[in-house]
Amino acid sequence: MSGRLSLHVPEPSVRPGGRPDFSHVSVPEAGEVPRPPIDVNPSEIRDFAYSMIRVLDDRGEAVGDWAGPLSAEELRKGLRDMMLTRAFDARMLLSQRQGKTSFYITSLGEEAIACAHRKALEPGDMCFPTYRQQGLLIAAGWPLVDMMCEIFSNEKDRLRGRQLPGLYSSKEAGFFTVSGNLGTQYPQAVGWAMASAIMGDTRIASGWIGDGATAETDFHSALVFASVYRPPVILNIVNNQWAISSYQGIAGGEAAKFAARAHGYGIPSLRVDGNDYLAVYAGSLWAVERARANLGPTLIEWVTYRAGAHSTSDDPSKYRPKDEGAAWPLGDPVERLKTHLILHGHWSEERQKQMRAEVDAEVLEAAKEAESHGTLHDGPKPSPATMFEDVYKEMPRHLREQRQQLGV
Amino acid sequence: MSGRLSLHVPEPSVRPGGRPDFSHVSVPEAGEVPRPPIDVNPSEIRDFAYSMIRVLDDRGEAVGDWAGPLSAEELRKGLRDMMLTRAFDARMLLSQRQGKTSFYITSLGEEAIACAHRKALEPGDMCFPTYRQQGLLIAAGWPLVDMMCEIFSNEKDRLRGRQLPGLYSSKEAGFFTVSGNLGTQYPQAVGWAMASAIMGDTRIASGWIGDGATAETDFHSALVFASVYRPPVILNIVNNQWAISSYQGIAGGEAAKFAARAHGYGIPSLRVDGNDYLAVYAGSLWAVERARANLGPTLIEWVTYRAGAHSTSDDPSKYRPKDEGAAWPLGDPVERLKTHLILHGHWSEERQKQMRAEVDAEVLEAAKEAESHGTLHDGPKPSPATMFEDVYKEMPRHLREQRQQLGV
Amino acid sequence: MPRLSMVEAIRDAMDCKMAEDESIVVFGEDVGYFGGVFRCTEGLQRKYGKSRCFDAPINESGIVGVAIGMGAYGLRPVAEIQFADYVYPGYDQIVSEAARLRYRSGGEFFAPIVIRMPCGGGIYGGQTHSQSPEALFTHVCGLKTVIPSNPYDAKGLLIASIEDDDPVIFLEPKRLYNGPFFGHPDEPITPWAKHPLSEVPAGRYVVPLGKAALRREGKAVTVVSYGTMAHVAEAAAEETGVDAEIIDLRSLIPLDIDAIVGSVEKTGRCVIVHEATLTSGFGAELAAQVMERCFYSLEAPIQRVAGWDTPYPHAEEWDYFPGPARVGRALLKAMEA
Amino acid sequence: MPRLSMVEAIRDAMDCKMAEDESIVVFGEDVGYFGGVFRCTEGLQRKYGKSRCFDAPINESGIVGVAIGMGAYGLRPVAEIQFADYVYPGYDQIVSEAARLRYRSGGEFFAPIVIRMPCGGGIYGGQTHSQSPEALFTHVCGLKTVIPSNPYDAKGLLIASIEDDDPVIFLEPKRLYNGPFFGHPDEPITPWAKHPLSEVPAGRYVVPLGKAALRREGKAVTVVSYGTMAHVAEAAAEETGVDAEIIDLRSLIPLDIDAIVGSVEKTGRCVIVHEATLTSGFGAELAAQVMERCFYSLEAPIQRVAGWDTPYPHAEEWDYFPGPARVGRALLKAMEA
Ligand SMILES: Cc1ncc(C[n+]2csc(CCOP(=O)(O)OP(=O)(O)O)c2C)c(N)n1
Ligand SMILES: Cc1ncc(C[n+]2csc(CCOP(=O)(O)OP(=O)(O)O)c2C)c(N)n1
Ligand SMILES: [Mg+2]
Ligand SMILES: [Mg+2]
Repeated sequence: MSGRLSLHVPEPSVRPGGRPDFSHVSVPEAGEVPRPPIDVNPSEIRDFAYSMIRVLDDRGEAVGDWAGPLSAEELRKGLRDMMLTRAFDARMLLSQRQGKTSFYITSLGEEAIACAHRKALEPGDMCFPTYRQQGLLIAAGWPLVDMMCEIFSNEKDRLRGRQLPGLYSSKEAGFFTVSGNLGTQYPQAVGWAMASAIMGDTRIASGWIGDGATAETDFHSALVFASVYRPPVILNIVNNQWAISSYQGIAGGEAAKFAARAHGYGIPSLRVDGNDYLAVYAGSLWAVERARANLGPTLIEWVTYRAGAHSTSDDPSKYRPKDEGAAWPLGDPVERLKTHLILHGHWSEERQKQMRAEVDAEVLEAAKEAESHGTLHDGPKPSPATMFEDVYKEMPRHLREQRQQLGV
Repeated sequence: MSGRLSLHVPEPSVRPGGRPDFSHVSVPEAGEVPRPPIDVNPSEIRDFAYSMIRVLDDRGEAVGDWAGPLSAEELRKGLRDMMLTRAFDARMLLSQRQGKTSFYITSLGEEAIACAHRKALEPGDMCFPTYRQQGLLIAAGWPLVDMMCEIFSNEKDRLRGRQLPGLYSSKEAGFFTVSGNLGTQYPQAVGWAMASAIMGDTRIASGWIGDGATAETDFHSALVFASVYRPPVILNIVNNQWAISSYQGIAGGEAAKFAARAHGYGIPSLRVDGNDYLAVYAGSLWAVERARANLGPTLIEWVTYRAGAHSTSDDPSKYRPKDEGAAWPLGDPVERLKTHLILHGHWSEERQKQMRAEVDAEVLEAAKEAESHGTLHDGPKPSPATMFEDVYKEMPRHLREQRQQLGV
Repeated sequence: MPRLSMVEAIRDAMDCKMAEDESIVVFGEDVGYFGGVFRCTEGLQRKYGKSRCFDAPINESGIVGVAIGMGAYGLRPVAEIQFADYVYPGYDQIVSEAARLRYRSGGEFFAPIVIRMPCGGGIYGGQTHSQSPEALFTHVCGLKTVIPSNPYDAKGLLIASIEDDDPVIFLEPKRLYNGPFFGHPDEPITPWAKHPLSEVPAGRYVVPLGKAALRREGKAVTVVSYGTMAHVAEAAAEETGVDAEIIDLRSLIPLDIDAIVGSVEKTGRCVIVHEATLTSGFGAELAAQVMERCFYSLEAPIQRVAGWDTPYPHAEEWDYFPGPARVGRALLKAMEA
Repeated sequence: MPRLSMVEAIRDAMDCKMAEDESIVVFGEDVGYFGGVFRCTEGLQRKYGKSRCFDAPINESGIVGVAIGMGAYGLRPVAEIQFADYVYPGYDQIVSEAARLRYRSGGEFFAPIVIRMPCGGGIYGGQTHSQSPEALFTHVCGLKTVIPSNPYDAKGLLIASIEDDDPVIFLEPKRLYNGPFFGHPDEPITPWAKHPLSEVPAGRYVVPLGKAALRREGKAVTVVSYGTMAHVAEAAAEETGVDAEIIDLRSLIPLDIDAIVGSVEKTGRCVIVHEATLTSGFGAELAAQVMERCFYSLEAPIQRVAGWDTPYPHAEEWDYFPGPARVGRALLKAMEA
């Protein structure tokens, strides 16, 4: 008989007051991981889950098999998408502070993932995003004003003030209605992709989940169904190191890489530098091609860092060092792409400054227009009568009675 | 753009009318897989999930690292446990056909798993079984009469006729109350083990699930919590190739081995010949030692074949060839252990016949006694008044009122 | 007209819709090759192929989750949960997602799905093969909840449910699958063929959601019931001789409140019967609405007859089941006051 | 006597029990180092160590599942679900397991667990941070369901729940965490310190489950309510001048039916108020029971005031919330008849 048992409770390497420490995050050289053919046997790339696909090296050079065919023009567009997303977030954060809405969630530091992924998709494909994938909409060119009207819950909000700020829906943009419940959309993405396969269509689905939410049971459901029916779906895990106050170790990230979850389901998986626009695009495209070629699902762990607070209701200085973000070894996605472009003479600090001003102005103008349609506590709002609509396709009698009772 | 998509729906290699075919089940030589130290790094034994731990070779010889230290005496006891379980099942199946109970589930062909596993546990440990682990109780020497009274829902049924036949509960025997809901007990086993660790106890838990039920979301919950807190728990998967009419491919077993599910959680896993009493004991013991030494969870896939119907409500000839069981490459656990004992001169066909008669008589006698306390439609039964008990610790007023209304 | 059992009628509904609309897919545990543990999907895979009728992994939450995704794509999935007792793992997907999709997306996305599941006791299924969880769905706005009591309604309601653009919980009283049941377990089972409501027209027809059926006219007391209990109520009326008017709701949400109010205003008395546990059962909602709307017509307290507030036991099945004797006592009590 | 907010009172209950009983463990999403998104577990990990207060993976079904296992082992886990809106993934473990363990094992195993969760709206939380799912638990036999409305009760009820050997669903109206709320969102928030029920004794005391509290004596009409609505009902009575007797149930199961019946027999009128959606809400059960038990005392139809049968909207929060104006109208209507 051995000694007594004890409970292991994982703990991040450092807490407020301590020195940021990412020594546990091993960062392989860019270009190290080969690019296999899309019909590779998943069992042959199991080691990918323990490495990391990176294209941009420390100098900003694009190296290795995954260095893709994007033109300077396309990369500048990518840079702009990320900057616009960042500016949008900054403005909406401010609007929340000003009381124009109740709540906001930024994607600071994670812009490359949504923006570059979106670029790899085609019109007609469908994303099942979490609340932190606004970059998908922005990179798709969806009107900022429309997004802001949702955030302000104003009279032009297509969701009629019903949803929390940032839980957009745009069928047209291939952006499935965001749920406030974590994980639920993951099996839905699989089901949507199954439907596409059943109908002999060519469209594919892309599901999204955070590191923390991989612990949810829906994560398993999605992988089981994806494993069995091999539908054309990409299962994205955004590992930004933190849930709210709990770090990825509380979701199992200390014991294994999230990318390795796929192995038990025979699903090929990639682990990718999520702060590297080129790597994100290349990894996404590989998965998109697989899906489109009827080769089935791919799981991708995007390694990144949530540089901001979880949401406007959160104060991260309570549970992690304030300067942890600066120590994050994969750097900032905007800076890295900028450096790459400058290195190749396709960009300059000057033009960067200019673009910054441009996107700020674009956001400001959009905000003005959106605000003219009302903000949460000010100006025009959706009519309370609409509250009873869309519960069912046709309003049943009991809801008509309740609407009458409300007197609207 | 590639061609059109299509849905992959896995299909067993053969259906009724076809020739049984297990060519997809690769059976490594006995003794091939080494026995690692219990504190092995899980990443070093990932290949175990793709092989199979086997001790008894084709001749019945015990070979390799996992060949254990069981004495002839212990092995004869093991043989008897399995034979008693089989005789018990046969009798209860008959009782169901005779209308003495509503329903029964046998464990035909899978007796080695529960019987040998039980032997590796200590008093105080707790199993969280499915409905097909009666061998755990029988190998623990739990009275057959008590089990039968539950099956007959008679006046001596400690569960007061409330549960389906075979859904036993015995705290004393370390056998957690069986749920009719698949998978639910798997995270409970993890929680029980966490409690043992929290209290600095030495007891361990053993959770059970079928191949089909690994698809349930509770499977993931159990693995996530086991991965994070490293409690002393063994997570058993009994892969008997079939759920009800759906084969293991519908649970994801075509795409990957169930044992590999553990890898994504950093949990070490074994894949073991479940029809080999010695291998089951050795694999169980390894996991027990790990757990007891505070090294955390182990997942074990037991490879076996459900030789009987799913339950008395099922007719397997509707969905698989009648003679599939005979073609199962891992043979029959009773036969294999018998052959081993005979090979070493510890047993004979004669004594086997004698033991067979002995266990039949033991079962028959128990059945007679149990039947004297009533069967489902005949003789003494639990009082309907007990129906209102145990909903809560103390009967609340509304249940007292309802009991009065029933007039009992 | 062909005579069908309830199983056959349910199968016929799916068959008939699958033939005319390729967006209908049917799946669930054991529903493919095998045809379902109650045989409701027998032959559909052979007829429509493996991509339109297939086995699902044992994961109810996944079954509902992928059905929602398929529905959002534009299909009309009909998913089977093997027993209503096993729907709870899928409850989150039903409540938080299927029921909310249309609302939260301002109508952009919705889930035109049907979730079929056998419910109710009477087959010695014990606590995990006997439950009647309808009230857990009627409390959730955005869902429709349907329970047929006979082959004719089963087919017509299932077709209506499949054609409906909202998510429908379709509860099938398993004790009625192969014959009507009047609550006397000792009587021999009569097949549906002898019952007039087993006459099921070929081809498509609908029984609209939200329309109750009058099963028996009467002047003395109104019995509101559904599923198996509609038959048990009939037996109770016959056996007590109480001149009861029996309403079979068929769909709980939407609710045919007019039919109920009309009858109670006539009879002045009301007994509500269901198999589910009493407390917070759908009978509570019915009682509350009858009280609110018929207060001045009521001559006696509304009686509720329901399953006891215990799990459904195995051996004590018939002590648990609210059979004709208990319903009969309630009828008499309603008449006394 | 110390004055505590509801958050502090809840924390104090756990603190006080953890200090005296080492079998009590507290866990949930963000409850460990951080102390919970509403701060209810702040400081407990520091005080009792990481094995007794810790963060859980984001998996509500796992949280409940492991709590059941711990309970079966002999611990008394107090698990937090971050918002009641997120309890559904854990619903199967609650309904099929926690609630059934004792019954199905003939009393051998049981789950002495408390599942705490913030419920209700009023903080612009939208449809996934505002729900009141109590009726989904009151329908499930084997569970107890508790909802405090003030710091004193919160502590005493939570201690009683922790000491209880049955599984308890403990709903905490989040709008009351940091101050009472009378349904007037435009009025400045008053802290609990000004409210008499913020006087919370130090150390252990219990408020027994199954005992309602009389919040206001009155002769004209009985208001049955709980949680936030107990305060709103008080406001409505003050504002309309109706001489209402206000009952705060505190625990729904077990239910203090005597308190309700006693009052309704006195007043002859009854208004039931809750924030949850109307249809099949717990108000239906209350209405049914009042009707059954007080039929001959009732002078007017029972009124139910509840959340509309829609998801809880974000911007239209105050059109949705059953505030004092709506409750007041119901009081007047009950008096009219
Ligand atoms: C089912 C459910 N449980 C809990 C929550 C509360 N919650 C919202 S966000 C969050 C953390 C999610 O972390 P992660 O998945 O890593 O995503 P991230 O916020 O980092 O993008 C939690 C616990 C929820 N929304 N849904
Ligand atoms: C939650 C739940 N869903 C469905 C069922 C119905 N059911 C009972 S046994 C079974 C098959 C289980 O197969 P497996 O897990 O392989 O175990 P085995 O019967 O082979 O031992 C099914 C689908 C159930 N009991 N619980
Ligand atoms: Mg995260
Ligand atoms: Mg199996």
